[in-house]
Amino acid sequence: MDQVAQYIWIIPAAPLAGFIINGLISFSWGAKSSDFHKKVSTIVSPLVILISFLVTLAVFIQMVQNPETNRIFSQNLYSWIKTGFIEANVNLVLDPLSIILVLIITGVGFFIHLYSVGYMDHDRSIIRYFAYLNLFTFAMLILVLGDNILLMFVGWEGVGLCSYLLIGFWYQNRNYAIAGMKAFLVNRVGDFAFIIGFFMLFWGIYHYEGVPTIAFSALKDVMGKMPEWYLTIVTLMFFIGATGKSAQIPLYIWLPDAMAGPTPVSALIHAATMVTAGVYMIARMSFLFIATPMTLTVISIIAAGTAFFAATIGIVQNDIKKVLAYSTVSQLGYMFLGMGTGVFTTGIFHLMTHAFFKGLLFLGAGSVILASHHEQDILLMGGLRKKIPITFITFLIGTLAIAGIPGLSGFFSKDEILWQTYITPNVYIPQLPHILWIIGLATAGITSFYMFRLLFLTFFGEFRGDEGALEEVHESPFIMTIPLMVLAVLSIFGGYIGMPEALGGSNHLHHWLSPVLSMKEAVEEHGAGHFQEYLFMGFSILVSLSGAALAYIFYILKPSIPKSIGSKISGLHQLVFNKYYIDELYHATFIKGTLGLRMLLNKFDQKIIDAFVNFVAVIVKAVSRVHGFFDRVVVDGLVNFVAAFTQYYSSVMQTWQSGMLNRYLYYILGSFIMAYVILRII
Amino acid sequence: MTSLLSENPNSYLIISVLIFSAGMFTVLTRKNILAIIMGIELMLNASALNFITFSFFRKSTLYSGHVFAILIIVLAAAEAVVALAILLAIFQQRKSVMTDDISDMKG
Amino acid sequence: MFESTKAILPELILVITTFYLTLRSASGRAKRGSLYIEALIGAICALVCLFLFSEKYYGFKAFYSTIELDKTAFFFRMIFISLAIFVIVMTAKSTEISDYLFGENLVLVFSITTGMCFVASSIDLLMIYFSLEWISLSSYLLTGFIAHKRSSSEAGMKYTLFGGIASAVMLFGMSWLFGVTGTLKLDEIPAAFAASHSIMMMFSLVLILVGFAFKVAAVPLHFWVPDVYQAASTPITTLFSIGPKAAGFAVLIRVFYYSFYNSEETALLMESLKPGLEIVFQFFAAFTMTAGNLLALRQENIKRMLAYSSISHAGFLLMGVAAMSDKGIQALYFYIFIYLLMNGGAFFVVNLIINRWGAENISDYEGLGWRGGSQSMIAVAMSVFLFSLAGLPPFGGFIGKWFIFAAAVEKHMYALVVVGLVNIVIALYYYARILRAMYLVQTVSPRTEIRLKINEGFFMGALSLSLIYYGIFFPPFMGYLKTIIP
Amino acid sequence: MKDAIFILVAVFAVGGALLTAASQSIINAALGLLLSLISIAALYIFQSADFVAISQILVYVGGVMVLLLFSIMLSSGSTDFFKNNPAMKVFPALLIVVVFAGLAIYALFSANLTFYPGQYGPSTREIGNLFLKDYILVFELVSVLIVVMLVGAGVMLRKELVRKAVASDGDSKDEKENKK
Repeated sequence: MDQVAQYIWIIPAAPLAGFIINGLISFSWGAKSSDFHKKVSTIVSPLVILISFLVTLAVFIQMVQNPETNRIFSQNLYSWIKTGFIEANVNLVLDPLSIILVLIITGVGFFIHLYSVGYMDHDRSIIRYFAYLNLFTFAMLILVLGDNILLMFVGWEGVGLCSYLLIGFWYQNRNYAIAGMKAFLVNRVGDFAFIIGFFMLFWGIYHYEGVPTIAFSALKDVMGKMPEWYLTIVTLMFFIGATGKSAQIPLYIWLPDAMAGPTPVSALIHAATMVTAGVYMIARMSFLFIATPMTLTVISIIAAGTAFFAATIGIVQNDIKKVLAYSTVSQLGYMFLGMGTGVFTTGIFHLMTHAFFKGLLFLGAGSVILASHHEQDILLMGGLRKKIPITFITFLIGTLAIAGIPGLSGFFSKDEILWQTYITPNVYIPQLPHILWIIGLATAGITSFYMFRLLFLTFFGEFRGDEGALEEVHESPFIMTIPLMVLAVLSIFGGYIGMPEALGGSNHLHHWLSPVLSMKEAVEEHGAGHFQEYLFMGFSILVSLSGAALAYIFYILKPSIPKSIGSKISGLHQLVFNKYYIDELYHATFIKGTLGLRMLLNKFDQKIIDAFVNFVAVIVKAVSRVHGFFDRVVVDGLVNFVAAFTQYYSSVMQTWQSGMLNRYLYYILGSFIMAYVILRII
Repeated sequence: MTSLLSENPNSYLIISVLIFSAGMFTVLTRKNILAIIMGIELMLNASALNFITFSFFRKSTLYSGHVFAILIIVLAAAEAVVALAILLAIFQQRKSVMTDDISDMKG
Repeated sequence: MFESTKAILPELILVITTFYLTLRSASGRAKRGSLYIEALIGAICALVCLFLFSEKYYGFKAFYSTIELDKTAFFFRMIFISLAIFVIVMTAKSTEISDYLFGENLVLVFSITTGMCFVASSIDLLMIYFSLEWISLSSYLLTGFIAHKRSSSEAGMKYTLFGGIASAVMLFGMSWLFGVTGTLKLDEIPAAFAASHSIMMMFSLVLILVGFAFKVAAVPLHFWVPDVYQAASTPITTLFSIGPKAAGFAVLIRVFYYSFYNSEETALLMESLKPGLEIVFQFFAAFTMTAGNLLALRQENIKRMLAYSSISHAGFLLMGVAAMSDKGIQALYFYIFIYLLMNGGAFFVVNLIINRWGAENISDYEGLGWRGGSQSMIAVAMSVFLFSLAGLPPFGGFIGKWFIFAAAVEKHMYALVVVGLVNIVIALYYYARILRAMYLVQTVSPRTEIRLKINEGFFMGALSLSLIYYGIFFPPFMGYLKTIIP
Repeated sequence: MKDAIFILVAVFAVGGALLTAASQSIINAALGLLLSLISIAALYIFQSADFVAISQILVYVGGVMVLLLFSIMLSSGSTDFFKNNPAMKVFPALLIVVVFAGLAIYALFSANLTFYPGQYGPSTREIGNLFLKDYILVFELVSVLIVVMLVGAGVMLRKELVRKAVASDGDSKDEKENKK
């Protein structure tokens, strides 16, 4: 074991410490906190993330130097639950898979923390904000580092909680609070499936393999005897859990609403890290998923559907953050499409590049919003590029990356997914790969279109807002632009570690991950075989460029076209603009149905203790006036009878406690005789 | 076993039981706290008598019973001191030493 | 001899501090603050010595086999001395203890702590009786010596008489036990058993049990508890609610479980007594937890309510004894430790409120959670303590109850388990009453704002966090407790 | 002869105890206790426990009894000496006591303990040995206990301290509450 593994505990511990510090400050002083407190908070929070990042980096360097067989570092902190039957350790593991995630979480997370310092500068509750953000980082790290499903679930729930807290951060606004609630409830559906999957898996392992364990490292070795049908159900359950957290059909609806939170939160949680937890979970349990082609097929279909579906909604959104939110849903669909092929590295690769460019885009959007004084409607923007040049350039880079323009990170990862989708045969539906590929390709075009639409509407053309508002637009402070620049650089070059061999790269990422992931052998071409790959690349480049060109025509050259098209197909436009009425559909079915329940829950929340007290009181106390009319109590039923009895007994006991010493003394000697008699009789 | 009562351990043990019972009766019935303290003294003495009797008749060389008896005497004295001190405090406050009058706290 | 003296170094330090404080307070010039610091130093020294030097003496029978300093004794001594430190901290600013009594109060706290330490390590009937009596006498004084307070002397008197009678009964039992076995040493007593003496034996055991049951405040020997807890100053109540009770359990387990029940030599005799003893303990446990809870239901005074709640906790502890198995005893030890944390914490908060507001009724806690600042923190900490006392996860109290129930289930004591479960529900009710007062009543009557001092905040935080810690990370501690059972 | 004295002593011991238990006057009860204690000392002498007997006389009769009598004098005040020791319901107490005594005596006789004839001789040396060897810890600690008890009991009765204490927080809530 390498020396450096001893320090793994610091990685989650530092954010936790940050949370505790901020939490205590926020809790003790709250609204009364002074500038000094604020300063402490703004220094501590990014600092702890930086510490985590540096430790991770140290481990990473060590890991790179080690031979391929010795790249798993684990640290057993604590034996958590230990019964004869099940053992769960708090065991932190850094292997080639988790370290990528940790680097993203802490690295991107650090810059987002830094950005937040500027973005949230004037917010009253900045300390609470940082407390939540640190707690989130901690939970996310636990999710990623945990070596068993239970620990992962702790992190899984933890990030859900933080997401809920942060979406509803400005809870004074009722809609925002409701958005938080919505996210929470929708996630609960997924979590429920996750728990079922977990229990089923555990039972199955115990039943079929006879080795009760929940540690990933151990699971991997014992799997084998479990029948495929059972495993399919288990993995499907886990996938449903993933759809909740990673916003796939049908549980994606919370993510667009989650934009109610502060923009850096959207960047960190709802773009770069938390929503990818589902992808990570599938990669972590790749040994289960690879054995169930059925599940993989389901994943592919749902993923492609999500990608396409969300992208179409993205075309007509006018809120800058909503566009990015639907784009996130769409990109997550891409990741799952990659996972569905069974070549899990593709999904992870896209996860990584997406974290860079989507983080960048969100932060850029935040910068735009801040610059234009909390205006989010892109129809009221325009021509901002001269006013906020740094934001513009970085945003442009992000757009190019996500649109799949060659040379930037998004191109490589997206292309890899499309290529693997095409060449991976499907055992159930032979044509499926081709269909999926076409959908993916179309999605790429749409993505390019709506992203450039966003870019053009925001930064080019004439300013469409109130007069004089343009004058007040100003570039964000340094502390916010630095993260933008760093992420822009990453968005450009981040893709090169996964460059396919066809382009002269060597796909480092694939080699890096393949020892820890169980997956289908990626089809690797040699020499002549590359032709087809080049062809497909050409297709996607073409599609991307045409999407961009279309956006250029629509929004720069002839801005009247969109309107006329919109009016011609107004029905379709309305349909898409209203997000296919999915929310309304859910509202009419699930929400209406559960609304009553939710109201109940709300009430329960408010009065939880009261209700509880009353409940017990009803049982125990309702009958305090029973003394005189014992009869009625008997009629009232058994429960009341018992309650009356309790109460009566209580008062009898109280009369015994008379304060009279002599009476007490009887009990000493009486108790002796009682005990003796019992002992003699038995 | 000799015929002499004074050399029969059972006579001592029965005396002890009787004294203990008398002490018990005292603490159960008397309202005067001083009387209750006396009852406790009787009960303690009965136990001490048991110790002496057993160490005399069971194993004559065993003197730990004597040590115990002396300890009982000492601790009984200490307890009496404490009890009487508190009693006097009560008397100063309430001008009474009857259990009826020190029953403020109940329920 | 010298070895023996070294082995009881912590107790020696306590005794020396006792004398030192006696002289200091007798001189009449000592300042409250300096006395407090000196006492604290003495107690901390004792604790440090305990941790540093006791490992060497595990299994050492000091002073001609009158005391044995085994791991169990270490565990209990650790609890008692920590408790003493805790209590000293609480007395520091207590308004219930006037400056004139402060020195003597500390003397008595040290005295009772020494007594409790000896109780936990005694293996000789004489030593057991002596140290139990030491605890009792000190407690009588601690209860009754606030001479100007009517309730104090009343409770002190009742306590004295009640305790005197209980110890007289126990003593009578001990005299007979001595007569039957001819020895005072606990480890020789089993060998001296003979089946023919079993009636007399049983008689004496039950009498001794009465004495121990008085110490642990088992029903029907609990009548002194509410009065004493209410009348004594709150720090002393904290001491009483944990210390003598734990000492009682230490000696109860040592005599009834380690010496008699578990000894191979008594196997034959115990074969006939075992079921009976178990039943007796079961009855004690069931009555104790039920009566304590029922009586707590209607209390308005929070100290009195906590007094009754401590009775019901004694019932749960007795359930661990009733199981008469290593697991039960282990769970009991865990519970005692957790009880130190949670009950100490609850009384810490009560003490705080009494000192700042002079208020000790449940209604005085109304709206505490909504006052903001330190007061909200107090309310949160109090909630943690109450939740733990009620036995809700994820706090230590839950784990304690869980293991005790597990031990009882293992011994097929289902009736007792059902009684215990019913009692948990009843207990929830009165703990929730305080929570309701703190959080659901938002009408805040005007009171001075409480500002926590840094050490107070630290104490409360540490207690609540450790309750959560032991509620989640209990296995290592349970593992340790397994090793202390001989 | 020996038996005659023994019977006399035994009657005094039990009779004194009964007087304590049954007397309506607290003074008579105290005298009964005194009688019983002295007789018990005599019973000790019958069993060759001279040292214990002397301790009994010195500590009990000389110390505790005097304390008790003083307390009686202090507390009785003007009340009627012959009616100042009232009793509660006698019958249940009698029942408990009789059951207890019956059980105890039954247990005694069914126990079949083997007794040895006692050996007479001075016990002081043996007790001294025990106290300084086996029970030295108790011996030393008793002194600590007694000091603490004296301090505690003393502080309660130090008048000026009590007065000061009352003055400093005399109108404490507790007082008021109890007056209600």
